[in-house]
Amino acid sequence: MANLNALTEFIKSGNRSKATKLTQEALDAGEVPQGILDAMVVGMDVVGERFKCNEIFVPEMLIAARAMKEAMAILEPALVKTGYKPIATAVIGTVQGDLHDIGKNLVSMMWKGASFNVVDLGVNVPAEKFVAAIKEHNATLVGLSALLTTTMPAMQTVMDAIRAEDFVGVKVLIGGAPITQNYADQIGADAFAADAASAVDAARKLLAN
Amino acid sequence: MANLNALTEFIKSGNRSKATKLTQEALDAGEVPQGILDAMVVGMDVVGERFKCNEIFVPEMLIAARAMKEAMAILEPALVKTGYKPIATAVIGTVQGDLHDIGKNLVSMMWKGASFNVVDLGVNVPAEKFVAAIKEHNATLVGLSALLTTTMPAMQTVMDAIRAEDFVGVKVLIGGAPITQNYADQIGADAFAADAASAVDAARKLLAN
Amino acid sequence: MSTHYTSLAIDDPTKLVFGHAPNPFTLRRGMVLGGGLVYPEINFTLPPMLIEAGTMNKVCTEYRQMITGVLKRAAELESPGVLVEFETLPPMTEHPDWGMQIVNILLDAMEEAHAKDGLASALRMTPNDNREMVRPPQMRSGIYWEGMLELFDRSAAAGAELLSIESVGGKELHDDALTMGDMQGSIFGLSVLGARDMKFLWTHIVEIAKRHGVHAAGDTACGFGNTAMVLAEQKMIPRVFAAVVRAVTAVRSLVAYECGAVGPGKDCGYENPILKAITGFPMSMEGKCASCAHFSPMGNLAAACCDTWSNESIQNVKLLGGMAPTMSMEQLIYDCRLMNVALGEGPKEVLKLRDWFVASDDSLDPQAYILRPDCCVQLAQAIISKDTPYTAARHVGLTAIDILRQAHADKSLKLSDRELPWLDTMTDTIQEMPDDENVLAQQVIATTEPGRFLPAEYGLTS
Amino acid sequence: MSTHYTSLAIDDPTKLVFGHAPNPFTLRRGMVLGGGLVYPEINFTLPPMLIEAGTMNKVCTEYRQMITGVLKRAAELESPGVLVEFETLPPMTEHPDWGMQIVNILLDAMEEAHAKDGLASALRMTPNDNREMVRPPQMRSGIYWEGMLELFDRSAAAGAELLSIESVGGKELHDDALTMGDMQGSIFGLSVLGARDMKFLWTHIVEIAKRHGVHAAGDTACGFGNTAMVLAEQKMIPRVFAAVVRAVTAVRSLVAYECGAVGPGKDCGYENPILKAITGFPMSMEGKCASCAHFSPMGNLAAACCDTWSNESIQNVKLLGGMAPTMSMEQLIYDCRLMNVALGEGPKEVLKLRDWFVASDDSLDPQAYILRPDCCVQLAQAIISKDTPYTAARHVGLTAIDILRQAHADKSLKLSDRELPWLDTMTDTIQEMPDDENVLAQQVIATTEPGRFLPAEYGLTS
Ligand code: B12
Ligand code: B12
Ligand code: SF4
Ligand code: SF4
Ligand SMILES: [Zn+2]
Ligand SMILES: [Zn+2]
Ligand SMILES: [Zn+2]
Repeated sequence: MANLNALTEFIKSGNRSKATKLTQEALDAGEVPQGILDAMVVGMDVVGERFKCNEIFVPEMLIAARAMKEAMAILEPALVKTGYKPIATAVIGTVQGDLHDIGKNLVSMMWKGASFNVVDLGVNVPAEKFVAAIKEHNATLVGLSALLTTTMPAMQTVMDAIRAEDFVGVKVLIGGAPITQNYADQIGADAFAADAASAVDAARKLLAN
Repeated sequence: MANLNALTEFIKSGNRSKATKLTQEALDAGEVPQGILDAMVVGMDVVGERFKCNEIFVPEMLIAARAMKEAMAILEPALVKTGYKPIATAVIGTVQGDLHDIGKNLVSMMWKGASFNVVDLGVNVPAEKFVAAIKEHNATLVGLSALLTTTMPAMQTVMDAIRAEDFVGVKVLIGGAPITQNYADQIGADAFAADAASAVDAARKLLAN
Repeated sequence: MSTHYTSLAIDDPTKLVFGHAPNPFTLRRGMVLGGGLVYPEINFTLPPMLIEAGTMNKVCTEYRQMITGVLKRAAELESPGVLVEFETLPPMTEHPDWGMQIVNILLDAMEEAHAKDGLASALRMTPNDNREMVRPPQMRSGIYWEGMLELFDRSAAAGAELLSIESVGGKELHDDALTMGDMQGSIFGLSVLGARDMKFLWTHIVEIAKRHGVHAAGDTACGFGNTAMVLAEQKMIPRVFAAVVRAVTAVRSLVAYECGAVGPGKDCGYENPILKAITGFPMSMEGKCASCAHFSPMGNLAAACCDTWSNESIQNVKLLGGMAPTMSMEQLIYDCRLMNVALGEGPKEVLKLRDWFVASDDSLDPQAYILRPDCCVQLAQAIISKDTPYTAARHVGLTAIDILRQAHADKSLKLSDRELPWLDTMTDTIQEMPDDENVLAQQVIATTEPGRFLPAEYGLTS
Repeated sequence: MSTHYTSLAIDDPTKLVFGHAPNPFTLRRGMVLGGGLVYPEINFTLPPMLIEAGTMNKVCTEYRQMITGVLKRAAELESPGVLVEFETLPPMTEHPDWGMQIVNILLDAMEEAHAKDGLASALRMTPNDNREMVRPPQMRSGIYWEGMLELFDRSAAAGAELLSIESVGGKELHDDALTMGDMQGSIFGLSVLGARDMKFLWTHIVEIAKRHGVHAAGDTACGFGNTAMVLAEQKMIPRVFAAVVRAVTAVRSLVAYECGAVGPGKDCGYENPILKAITGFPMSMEGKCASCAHFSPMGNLAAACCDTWSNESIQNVKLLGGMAPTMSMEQLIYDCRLMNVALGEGPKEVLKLRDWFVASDDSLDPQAYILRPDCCVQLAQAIISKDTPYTAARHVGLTAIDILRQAHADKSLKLSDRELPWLDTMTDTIQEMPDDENVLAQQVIATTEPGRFLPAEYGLTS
């Protein structure tokens, strides 16, 4: 148990080498994989909270995320054996015609920190590619980003393409500087989030429904 | 003929007494009523043009309109005998909840100058009152004004009420500071005009279709 | 209970400046109005949407988003304080419960920003004047009158520190006077009907403010002066006409202070510098940052004597950089910072910046011209030299015309050819008006179609 | 063909002011940039809508409405001139025919306003840089490169007098450097990749400008410096990091002038005052009037050395007073009027107003601080003291850090506790970087996942 508290701390401080080392030790000591994972997630949650409260910056958050990622690489095989599945698989991308990706990258990173399995399709992504990725990865969460007023309509195109399939339980969350809740309502997206931090809460809420 | 040119001039300069006197003389001299009317309308058109080109102000335009109105009072009985009907009857008003009426009054005045028969319902006008007035006056043109972002939706209500009747050939023109062509399209109005001067052109165009 | 001003609080034009008022006062969280700093005054409104019982949740969400956004930005930019104005929309005054829901949202957010970021702020409450929802307007009783007073009362009790209104008494005749270019009608609407209504109304508002220990701030002849200004900007009426109307509006707006208001006068009262000279109270003004709400010919000059600097109003729509009210907040703060830097350097520097604001606009528009600080003192003098609003109105109107004529003659103001004849027309009209306002009132009553206004509602007998 | 600056055009900070540039020049309708007047520079864009063959009619209608509205207001307010910037959206550069349709609409309206109202204006053409539409970006050939050059060429032929771009070379690595707080990555992206791309690109643009007798204006490291600024405003990265990135961006943007550009540098290049000190060319700036497009910590300070004053961009939506671009136009004109009044009074007064702009913001934000005119001269000096962009970048970065450290020490700049450690981190990083840029390049190539960028597109061999 004491070990796992320390693991939480190493994730928080972004100490990669200690975090991976401790993960391996915990596994060797026979800790339940889910318990180890929980300890990491607690660490990332704290980091996310600190970021929200303006106590740390993105680079510091990214360092924690990287520590988590490396520790996860060690934990994953054991987790999978226990039948573990990530909370959800998310597909994210910036819509066609649009090259802005910093905002999308931040969301993607926050989602990873919250233990989602994230497939990032990059920028300038056509609707078909979103649909194909949802199928391929059995995704239940889709994130669309648009920064240009003239690529906002491409979100509608993606929505139409997704709704044309008979996906069950696929939720779409949209964001980007020109996007509003109103616009989300208008194109039938499931939710809008104003920033990366609230994108995690919004995603969790969507998936809980 | 010379007489009628002078009549045009008196309308333009807003000379009430001379305009009425000349109208009477022209009638007495056996001029065709429609010809007399045309002479007046030409005068008002010039006034409207001058206003559009920023050569005169509204008060000057109103003075011309008043001269026209008084001359019309003399001409009308004769006109009616020849079977004349005004180009159209228009119903205009500011929608429910909204008290702004200067813009609407200007449109109403310009329409009168263009020889429309205008029924002004005032401000804060509920949808039913518009519908009733259209029926009562056999109006083919409806003008809706709204100046508040929160009374714009009342235009939709009026549109719905009008479309629920089976009026034939009733055209709706909307305007007011917060209104756009987009909004007109959205609520299914027939046209939008940005100011009083273009409200005449827009109305003529609608009625020509 | 009412003061009649017979001398000026500021008779030296070099003392009529931004940031300093002879009679400053302090708000609860420490902001001192007129005490050496100019504060931003932010106002915002709903995007296109309906207000009714079923949409009140959405309405509240909008206001919550707006207030949170602007206060956050104000804290980030370390504004020394923010005045928040809540100008209601008609249903919110008609249903004071709805209005109060929003008042509480605003006050809660302001309290939170104070607790969290140390941001000082205060709320100016401006119920809209619904009394003309019935026509002819019923000015002294009825549901609209009662709803308005209730909202004043409850919002003051809840924590609104400044009470204002943009009252409409007299406007039912003034609108036509404007479009007809009728100076007599304008003076009647403003100084006979308007002033009488103001006296009745402001006696009530001052009483409410006293009861709750808050401040009766001030009114604006917006429906008169700003309507004229907007019409002139749209080239509907002559600019000189709008300028003279502006001078006359000061007579009407003054009544609030005569009844006990202490400022700051409402942002859109471009006549406020004249009132600052008379009363010495701090004033709110708006100019270039209010071009979201209406264009104006004096974007800089309007700042010359302000104590708070406002955006008038902007609806909650998204712009490229963020929500529109937040954009306004940022712009106001930067404008205030510039003025506050000058204020920090002393009177000479303040005067310099003020004179630049003035020089920016005064020669290009007659209304800007008559609102130069020196002209404001002259107009203020004209007003206090007379005993009644009606006599003051005629006198200040003629004074304004003289100022314009003089300015045109010495080429410090450019007037177009089609404007010029209006100076004479207006002079003639004002000179030919009866000296006794009761005579005029009876004339107007006799020649106005019945149902346009109710003389009794203004204490007039017909 | 390219100049290397080894001395400053302005080495006395009191000469680095708004409205005057040592190397002014005159546009076709008589506007003199940097010659004693500050002009408004207006930019506008589409509201939410699609751009495709089927919507081009609607697109054109929007642009026609926007340009007509802003020019009308500028004429009414008697602006001495207007610079219009057309920053294209991606499909307009991809299909130069579409871009040209809009160019012609703008030029026609400008011609008409000149003929009818005597309004002087000129068009700045800014095709957007589509080269990263394929990833990894193809910088020196391909349909995106060709479409861009075609649009430059045809718009210059049609009458656009100033050519600009916000080029993106190096950004494919810089974005991550920003979010990782990696100063080495930032310097590499800006001064190795960025500078190389600029040299290639601007040699072409200058050649096009010469061919048509128009002016190659300038670039901006917007995708670097402004991304950093926006991220800092959103509290994503430290403000001091954004400030140092800004200093380094000057090295990249300078390359345009080394290749023959003559200004005015693009509005959103907050690094422009540094470049004005080096080159003496007029510069465009944006500040409080650009809060429609993004918030910034230097709404006034940004005006200190501007020759045109911009709103960056606003979409065509309706606000209470009119269309949003027209609102921007009015705001810009009033800000320019204020500066022009001071310019009319002489150098001492200009300096006074400039210093007020500076004092308004400099102590509250590190980026504002390093953009004080005296700091700009210091940074400019650091840049020209080195021979290559890479060495200049490291040197100017360290100089900026020193300035910040000093300012914090003598309390002229407030830095929060969590910002402070970043000063040391950045210093260490920069000092530990290899002296030879090729060594760094090989390190980066070796450690970057393949497919992120193509070294050959920057003339680098791997
Ligand atoms: C940086 C930037 C760029 C960089 C992009 C770098 C990159 N790799 O992304 C560069 C320089 C390349 C660029 C290019 C262009 N840009 Co640009 N750009 C910006 C800028 C300054 C900041 C954007 C940014 O990164 N912000 C920081 C991030 C963290 O914030 P964010 O993106 O808003 O993301 C947050 C939220 O929105 C949300 N979010 C974002 N995505 C998602 C997705 C989901 C699912 C969820 C839940 C949440 C979410 O969470 C994020 C984190 O909190 C904005 C200005 C602005 N005010 O936004 C202009 C802006 C978006 N760009 C604009 C323009 C015009 C362009 C160009 C066309 C310029 C040109 N003419 O060359 C090109 C277009 C390129 C293209 N084809 O897309 C305009 C858009 C105008 C319009 N009509 O819409 C803007 C508004 C600038 C302006 N004021 O004019 N740009
Ligand atoms: C004058 C005015 C008033 C006067 C109205 C006088 C009157 N009898 O109309 C008074 C003072 C009463 C007033 C009251 C209020 N007002 Co008001 N008012 C204005 C102002 C300054 C000018 C409007 C005007 O008359 N313009 C001149 C005319 C000629 O222009 P126009 O109306 O746009 O009309 C032209 C065109 O739009 C078009 N047009 C108009 N109607 C029609 C109809 C048709 C069919 C067509 C084709 C064309 C057309 O042609 C006209 C001529 O060219 C505007 C500001 C603005 N920028 O518009 C605010 C404004 C509209 N008011 C506003 C507000 C908030 C109010 C109040 C709620 C204030 C308050 N809190 O007390 C009340 C509401 C009263 C109510 N229930 O409606 C806000 C609206 C905000 C919002 N959320 O929408 C505005 C935008 C001011 C602001 N910046 O905040 N107002
Ligand atoms: S000018 Fe503006 S603030 Fe004043 S009443 Fe009119 S709309 Fe309201
Ligand atoms: S700061 Fe603005 S103008 Fe500059 S590239 Fe970015 S988006 Fe474009
Ligand atoms: Zn107002
Ligand atoms: Zn207001
Ligand atoms: Zn730009």
